[in-house]
Parts: sequence; structure tokens; C-alpha cells
Amino acid sequence: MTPVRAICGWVSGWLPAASGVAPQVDGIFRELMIASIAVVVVLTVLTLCILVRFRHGSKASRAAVGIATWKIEALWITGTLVVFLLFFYQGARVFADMERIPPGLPEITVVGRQWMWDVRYADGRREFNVVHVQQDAPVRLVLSSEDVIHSFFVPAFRVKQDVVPGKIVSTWFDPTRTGTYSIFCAQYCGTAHAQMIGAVVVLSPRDYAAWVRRAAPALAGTAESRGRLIYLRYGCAECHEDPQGRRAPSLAGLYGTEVRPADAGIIRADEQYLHDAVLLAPKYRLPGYTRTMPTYSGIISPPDVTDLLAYLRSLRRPPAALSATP
Amino acid sequence: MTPSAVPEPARAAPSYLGGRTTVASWLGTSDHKRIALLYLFTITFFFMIGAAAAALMRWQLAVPTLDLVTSDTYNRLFTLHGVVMVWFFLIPSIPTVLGNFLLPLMIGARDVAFPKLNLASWYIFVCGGLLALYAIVVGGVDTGWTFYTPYSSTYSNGHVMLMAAGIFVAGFSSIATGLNFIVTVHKLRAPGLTWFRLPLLVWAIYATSIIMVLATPVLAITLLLMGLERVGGIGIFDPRIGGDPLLFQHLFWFYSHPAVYIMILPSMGVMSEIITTFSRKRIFGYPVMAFSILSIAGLGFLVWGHHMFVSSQSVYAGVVFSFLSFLVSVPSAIKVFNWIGTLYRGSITLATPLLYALGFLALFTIGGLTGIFLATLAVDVHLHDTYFVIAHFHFIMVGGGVMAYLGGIHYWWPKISGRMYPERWAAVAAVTIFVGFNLTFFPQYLLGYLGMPRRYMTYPAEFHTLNVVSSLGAVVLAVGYLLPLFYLPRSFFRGPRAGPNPWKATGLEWQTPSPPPPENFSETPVVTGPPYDYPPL
Amino acid sequence: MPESAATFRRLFGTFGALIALLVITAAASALPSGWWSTPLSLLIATAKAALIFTIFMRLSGQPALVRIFAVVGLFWLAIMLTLTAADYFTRFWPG
Amino acid sequence: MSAPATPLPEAYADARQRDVANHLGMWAFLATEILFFGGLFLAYFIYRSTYPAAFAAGSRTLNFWRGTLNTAVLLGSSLTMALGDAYIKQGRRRPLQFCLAATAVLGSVFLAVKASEYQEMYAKHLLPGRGFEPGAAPGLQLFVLLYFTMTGLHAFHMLVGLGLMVWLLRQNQRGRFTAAQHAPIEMFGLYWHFVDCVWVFLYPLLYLIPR
Repeated sequence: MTPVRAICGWVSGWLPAASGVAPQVDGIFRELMIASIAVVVVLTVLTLCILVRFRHGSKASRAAVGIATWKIEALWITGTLVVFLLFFYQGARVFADMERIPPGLPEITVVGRQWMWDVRYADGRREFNVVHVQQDAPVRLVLSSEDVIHSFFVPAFRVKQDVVPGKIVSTWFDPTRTGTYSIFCAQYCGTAHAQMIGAVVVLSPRDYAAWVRRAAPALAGTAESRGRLIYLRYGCAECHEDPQGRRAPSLAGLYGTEVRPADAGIIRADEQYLHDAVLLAPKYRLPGYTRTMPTYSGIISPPDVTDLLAYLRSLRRPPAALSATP
Repeated sequence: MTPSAVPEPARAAPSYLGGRTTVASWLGTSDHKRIALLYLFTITFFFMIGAAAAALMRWQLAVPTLDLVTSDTYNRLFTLHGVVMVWFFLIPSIPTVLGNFLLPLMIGARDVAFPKLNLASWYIFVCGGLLALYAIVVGGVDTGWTFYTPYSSTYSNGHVMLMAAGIFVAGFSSIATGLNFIVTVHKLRAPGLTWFRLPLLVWAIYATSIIMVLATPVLAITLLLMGLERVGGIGIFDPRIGGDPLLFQHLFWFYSHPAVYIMILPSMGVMSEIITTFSRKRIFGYPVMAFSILSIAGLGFLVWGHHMFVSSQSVYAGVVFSFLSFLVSVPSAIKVFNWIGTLYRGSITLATPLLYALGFLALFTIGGLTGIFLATLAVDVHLHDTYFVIAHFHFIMVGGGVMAYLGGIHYWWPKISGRMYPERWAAVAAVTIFVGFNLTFFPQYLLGYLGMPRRYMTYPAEFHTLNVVSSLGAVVLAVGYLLPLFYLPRSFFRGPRAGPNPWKATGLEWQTPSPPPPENFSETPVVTGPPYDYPPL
Repeated sequence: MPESAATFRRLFGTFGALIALLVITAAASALPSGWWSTPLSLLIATAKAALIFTIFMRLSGQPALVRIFAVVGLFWLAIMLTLTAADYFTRFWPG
Repeated sequence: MSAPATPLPEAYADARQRDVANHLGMWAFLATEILFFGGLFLAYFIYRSTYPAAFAAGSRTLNFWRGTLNTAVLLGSSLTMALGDAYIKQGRRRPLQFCLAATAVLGSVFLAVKASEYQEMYAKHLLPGRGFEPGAAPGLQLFVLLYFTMTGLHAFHMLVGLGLMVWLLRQNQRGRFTAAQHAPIEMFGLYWHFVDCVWVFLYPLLYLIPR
């Protein structure tokens, strides 16, 4: 099998495996390639031999096959099934790891917009079509789209995640090798779909620290500080910091806790819940509040919503001051 | 024995081609054989339009950045290629041409169950085709054949409504044909023709008809909802009011994955017919082959989620759909093994239909195996929406579907036209298509692994060499496809006469003169033996 | 099959049953609702549809093949509902 | 199967064979209709589980009594259609004419009541789109959209049914239908009962969502 293994190794060596999960995906890909090449070679050789040996007029014996046909059938049905299920299991196991995002990773918000990637870091810096990450420092990408479905695809990391409008989706990768790797938009999104290309720049810790110092933050202050300005500008405090706590629930420490709406069991107040609460008006009715929250879609721009969410996440519950929480 | 030209047979009865040959007699016919030829001309016309779009795309992709067409035009080209090839060539190809012609003949019937509905389905198909053609002529559509919202319903400025209407109408033709064939197979089988004596092409067309009838309505409602959202400016898939674009994908792929089985199942039936005839041997494991066809049709409805592994569908659903996708590929593998089992210890004649069948065997195997790559969750995350997927479905649709369609056309050409096709030219065409196909689509597997996304009109330079090979292959493939367009029409009028059974094959369609008389059989044949009842070698 | 007076009586009887079921489901919706109210209304609707299928559409007198054709559409609809639900109701599974 | 005395125009050995084939063909068509409406029921099922509160609110905006009345009217039209079918099987054309007319009238009543409901929804600014009631929960607009799509598609099928009934009434007047040969009536009956069955499910799903 060495030539086959060599070919597969050679082919899969073309694309650098620059993320933690890449070697595992390449491993399964290589196994699949070896199995497929083996099957194709065996079937082709077998068919060619049969064509020659049993051509019309040849003297080969045409006696019926001794073994009952159903035995042969049962053999290759079970054989195929077993091999397939092995590949299924491996694929599903690695997929589950890829989808389970380790907690507590630094977050980078990437917003897909028709034909560019709008990248915003936690400390307020903003870039277009470029993502700077540090080697061996896994990063969580919080992905959303402002118009149509895009797909964040970095071939070198074997990572791809569709970005669906109206939905916040997260993915993550652990960049293991320095270098620049291209980002493609894999889901057709219109005229310049082919130009929606970006780059992930993986820097060694030293270079990354230098980049952090050198790159002047494009926006003043951190996302949280800008979020607070938005929070005040749109008068969220007027309802959410009502001393008697009758008009609306307090938002301090809300992020991540559980919320008990009237008729939908227990919902975790994650980014999606907050994002929908601001842009789509709350899906669920919270009992016991006098005001119904208006929808801010078209009023608060999506970038501001991201900053507002960052601010809400930073709101820790002050120890005993708030008596009004339900 | 090579097909020998038979002396002029005594003209017992005028063939379905003879008799009244005015245009009105053709356009008003309810004879399933004439309707089959009407479909043959129509879908060949649409195949050429789709192929022209493909040629332009391959030309544009020969070089990383070439301004042969603007990006907008390129988007309309690949949408045109997708829509025309899927709905106006591949889905109708074998069922409406070979199926219409052969189903009544193979079961010993005079015609299909509802002859007038059969003609109506052709007219509906032509109306749908004209609507789609009009949409292309006045500007085309740039959403891709998948019409994903919200792009198709809100952001696209192409003629989406016209194209969706064309497909909506063509869908009814598909339902009418499927419904007709199901009732025909149930009700009009010749005496003695039990289910397990049916030729496997009849099984394949029966299973395909079930998918056509049960899947197409969901496409109709999906296009209707997308159309309403586009016209009304608001719709149930609109994320701005809390709708979910993934719901569109679920509805669309609930139709579209069974649709790909509509395209491949009939080819499997044609394969079984050709391989048994040219190895002069009974099919290996008839019951397993019949049940494989039915299980592909049934399981085909359970696997659509593998198109959405990375679309933020839940992980649990991904695991479920991946498992079911592995199950649905087992029957296909069994059929490949059984075809090779049929060849084993046969007496094989290498005529053109068998060349096409062997081409199908090789390319369908590769296509199927790469389907396993895409069903494996972890690998699909990397390969989804890249050229790997393009290569996979072209290996199945073109390497499998079109090869079997051409093999079937050549195999039953003597029955359809009463004359033989030129053997040498046909063999050259088959080999050219096989070589051209591999040159065109095999490099795309590598491109896909390297990460070249699909539907890109320009690409980074590192993909250049493989794209050049693919574009050159497309030229060879185009030549291969043009050859039959020359020698088949010529042989229709001037080919050597073929007797009722030039291949000495079993099957009821070979027991009637070729071209068959309008009422197919002078008296209803009675079937006594099992199918493919070749004398022991 | 000969249309006797019994057939007409059966038709009117079925109509009576359908109207009765309608009244029940309408009344049930006026009561204070619980988890059971939606399944109950769907159960009643299924009963009404079953009545119409078997008696008004004469499925009871048809050969087995026709009855299979009548049910196969519902079975496929069930496939679509359950597998799509497998996606929507487990979207928060990996936490 | 004995050789037919006079060869039937189609490929059938006898009338019984053709009758079953007609039923098979019609039921296959109704299976497509089940899946056609099925797409909408799937959308309803998914969105109701995503926005339970909004759907309950939406259901309250509908006019309960008119919905219930419409269901009764449609069940009545199903009865008259079934009676008509039973009469023609006895060869009695005049009662069939009366039953067909009654079915058509009940169908029109249904559509009239439905039109009045649409008008009422328009008056309450509940038409989806720009004019929609500002600040409403998003799920409500989805409910209203689904309401209009489902009942609209159902009403369209009713209109097609009314058109066919007019044609059947004229055919019956010309004496086309006899006890032996009345396939169009039977097939139309299946279609009409099916449309009624769709409404039987639409009614509880749209009008009876519990508080």
C-alpha cells in the first residue's frame, strides 16, 4: 500500500494543515482516499479481467457459480455497511469536537456583508477582510450577516461555517502554524461573491504583541465603552434601570443567566436572545412588566448592536444594591 | 454475435413512424412512442443550451482572471446551466424518452394508462421550458439553481419569478408522467408478467415515478413561497421578521435530493438491461437489484440534511443525516457489485451500449465513493461548497446519468428507428466522451480539496493549472457529445435496417417489429418465464 | 355497488358525526387550555378527516392498492416533519 | 382477462380495470396535494414552536365564529357532494344536478365568509408588509403571513373546484353522466372532499390555538 499512501500524502500535503483540527480531518480524508483508490483499482482490474476472459467466443468455463448468490450478496452488503459505519463514526466524532467550542476563548466578531468581511476585535479594533490571530491561541469567531447567507471558509484551517442573516453563529479554530491563509466566501452571495476573499494572518506571539501595540484602534475606546454610550443614547436605562423594577427587567448580570418567559420553559439569555430582544423585539413575554419593548431594527445599526451586546455582557450584578430584580 | 443487417423485413404493419406523418398527427398524437420522440427533440434542444453555458463557463475559468464575461453574466450562466440541465434535461431524460417509449412495450401493453395525460405532460413541459427560456432571453437569473433566500427573494435583480414559474410548470409535467407510469405498471402488465418477471428498467422507472410524484409538490410549494416573498416584499423566510432561511433550505432539499435520485435511478435500470444483453446472462441477484432500486427511492427521502451540514443546522441533525446518507449509499454499492457479478462468466460482446455501460460503471463508482467523502461530517465541513462537490455530482449525473442515457439511446435505437447506428462512429464517440469527461472533472476533485469554492468566476492563481486541464477536457467532452448529433439522425433515415431483435435480447420489446406498429403488439403477449432468460452458455 | 337507502343513511350519519366533532373541538377551545388542548384538537381533526376519507371518499370499498395510495402521502409528510424537527428542536444541544 | 368484445379506446381489458386506474390516478394526485400543503404545514409547525406566544396572539385576532361557521359550511358541501355521487350511481341525474348546485352554493358561501374575514384583517392593519401593526412581536407577522398563505391557497383550490362544478353542471344537463359512466363526478368528488379535509386541519391549527 505504500505507493497509495504516498500519493495520498503527497496530495494532501498541497494544502497546509494550519489548525488544530486540520490533521484529524486530513487523517480521515486520507483514509477515505486510500479506501476509495483501493476499491476503484480492484473493481477496474476485476472488470477488465472479466471482459477479456469471458469475451464472446472464448473457451473459459461458463458453469454456474458454486456458492449460493445470496451468500455473496450478504457478504458484500455487510462488508460495505461495516466500512461505511466506521467512516461515519470517525466523521461524526471529529465533527462533534469541531462544533463544541471550548469556553472562555477570546472572541472576534466577524460580520459578513455583501462582499466583505467586517472584523471587530474585543478591544475595539476593526479591520476589513483581515483577521490577525496569535499562533497556538485558539480564537472564537462570533459570525453574523447583514444581508444574505455567506460562508466563512478558511481552507488551511479546514473550517467552514455558513453565516445566516438574523442568526449569530459561532465557530472556532486553533491556529498552529504562522503564515497568511486565505478566507473564501463559500456560499453564493451575489455579484462579487468571487471577490469576497480575505486573509487570516497568524503571527508568532512576539509579532502579535507588536501588531497589537502598533495597530491604532480604529474606533475610540473599547466595545464596552461604546456600548454604554449607545445604551444611554437610546434611553435603555429609562425602563431597564427603573428603581421599582416594574417597567422592565434589569439587565445587570442578565447575560448567560436563565430567563423564564411566560410560555416557553427556560431560555438561556445568550447573544442570540439579546440580539433578538434588541432587533426583533422579545420573542417571549416576560410576566409582570408594564412596558412592551419596541423593536430597534433599522434604528440601531448592526455594528452598534454588537457594541451594545459587549456592554451588556460586561454588566456584572452589583452585590446587594439592586433589590428590584424579579 | 455482432448485429448483422437483416434483409428488408416484409412490411407486416405500418410502424408508428409511418401512417399519418403530418405535423398535426405528431403534435396531436397520444401514441406513447411518438410522445417519446417529441420529448427526445425537446430535451436535446435544452441540453445544447445548457452545454453552451457550460462551455462559456469553462472558457472563463481557463485563466484565473479573464474578462470574457462580467461577474453578473457569469452568475447568470451557472444558474442557467444548473436550471436547464437539472429540470429540462436530466430529470426528463430517461423517464420521458426511454421510459415513454419502452414502458408499454416492456410490459406488453398497448399504451400508457392515461394517453391523453401523457401528451398533456409534454405540452406542460414545453410551456415550462418556454417560460424558462423567456426568463433566460430577457436577462436570466443570478441566484443559482438552488434559489437560496434571502438572496433569491430580496437581493437578486434577475428574473427569478419567470424562472420559478417555468420550473413550477415543468414540475407538473414531471408529476403527470410519474403518475401515469405508476398506474401503467400496476394495471397494464401483460398476463403472466408478475412483479418479479419485470425487466429492471421497469422497476427503475416505477421507483423514479414514485419519487417524481412524492417529491415534486414540495418543490412547487417552495418556489411558490419564495415567489410570494419576492413579490410581496415580505415572506416566511425573511430574517427581518424572524423567519428562518434554513427553512427554505429544508423545503428545497427535501425535493432536490430525491430529485438527484430521479436523475440516477433510471440509469441504473438501463445499465441492468445493457449488461445482461451483452453478457448474454441472467442478472446477478435479481431480487436484491429490485429491492435496491426501491430502497434507494425510499431512503432518498431521508437524507437531504447532508446539504446543510455547515449551514448552522444543529449538530444532532447533522449526525442523523450523515448516518442516513451512509445507509442510502449501500444499495448503490450493491448494484455495482451485482453488475460486475453479471459480467462474470458471461459471453461478452463489446458493442457501443456496453462501452457506455462500462463507462457508467467506472465513473458512477468514483462518483459514489466521493459521495462518501461528503457524507462524512468532519470532511464535509472542509469540502462543502467547493469544486469537490461539483466534481462529485458531475461524476454521478454526467458520468452516470448521461452515459447511461446515451447507452440506452444506442441500445434501443434499432427499436426506435428500425435501423442500426454506425458502430465505429458510436464507439469513437463513447471513448471520446469518457476521456473528455475524466479530463474535465477529475482535476476538480483536487481543486475542491485545495479549497476552491464553487460558483467563483475568478480564482487565486494557485488553482490555475488544474483549471486549465479541466477546460481542455471540456473541449474534448464537447466534441464527444457532438458526434452522436451527427450520426444518429443520419442513421435514422439511411442506416442499415435492423430486424425486430438485432441484439438477440430477451424482453417483450424485442418480440415486436421495429419500429413497432402503433398498437405495439398484434395480440397481447403472455409471459411464462423469468426475465433475462438467456440459454445457459 | 347498488346504492341502497342504507348508503344515504350512512352519509347523513357521517355528516352528523362530523358536525358533532366540530362542536366538541370548538367547545374545547373555549375551556381553559392546558398542554392537552392542541393534541386534542388535532386528534379531532384527524378523526374528521378519517371519516371523510373512508365514507365520503369511499375508501372503505376500494381495493388495498387504492388505500395504500391514499396513506402514502401522509407517511411522506410525516418524514418531512419529523426529520426537520430533528434539526429545529436540537439546535441548542451541544450547549 | 377475456379478450374484450369491442376493443376499448384505452389499453384496458374491462371497465372495472379502468375505474380502479382512475381512482389510483386521482389518489396519486391527492398525495401530491397532501405534500403540496405539507410544505405549509411544516412552516406552521416550525414557526409555532419558535414563536408560541405570538401565534397564540395571532390566533386571537381571527374571528372564531366565522371560522367555525365556515367549517360547518364546508362539511355541508362535502355531504351534498357525496349525496350527488350516490344519486348518480343510481342513475338519477336530476338529484345530482340539485346536489351539485347545493355544493357550489355552499362553496361560494364559504368563500364569501372568507372574503369578509380578509376584509376585517385589512381593517385591523394586520395585512403583512409595511402596513403591519407597528411594534408587534415578529412571530405575529409570521402567523398572519402563514394564515393568508394557507387559507389563500385553500381558497384558490376552492375556486378551481367551483369552476369544475360549473363544467360538471353543464355536462350533467346534457345528460353525459349515467349510472355506468360517471367517472368525472366521482373524481371531482374525491378532489372536493380532499379540499374539505385540508380545511378540517386548517381550522384548529389557525383558529383554536389555546391561550
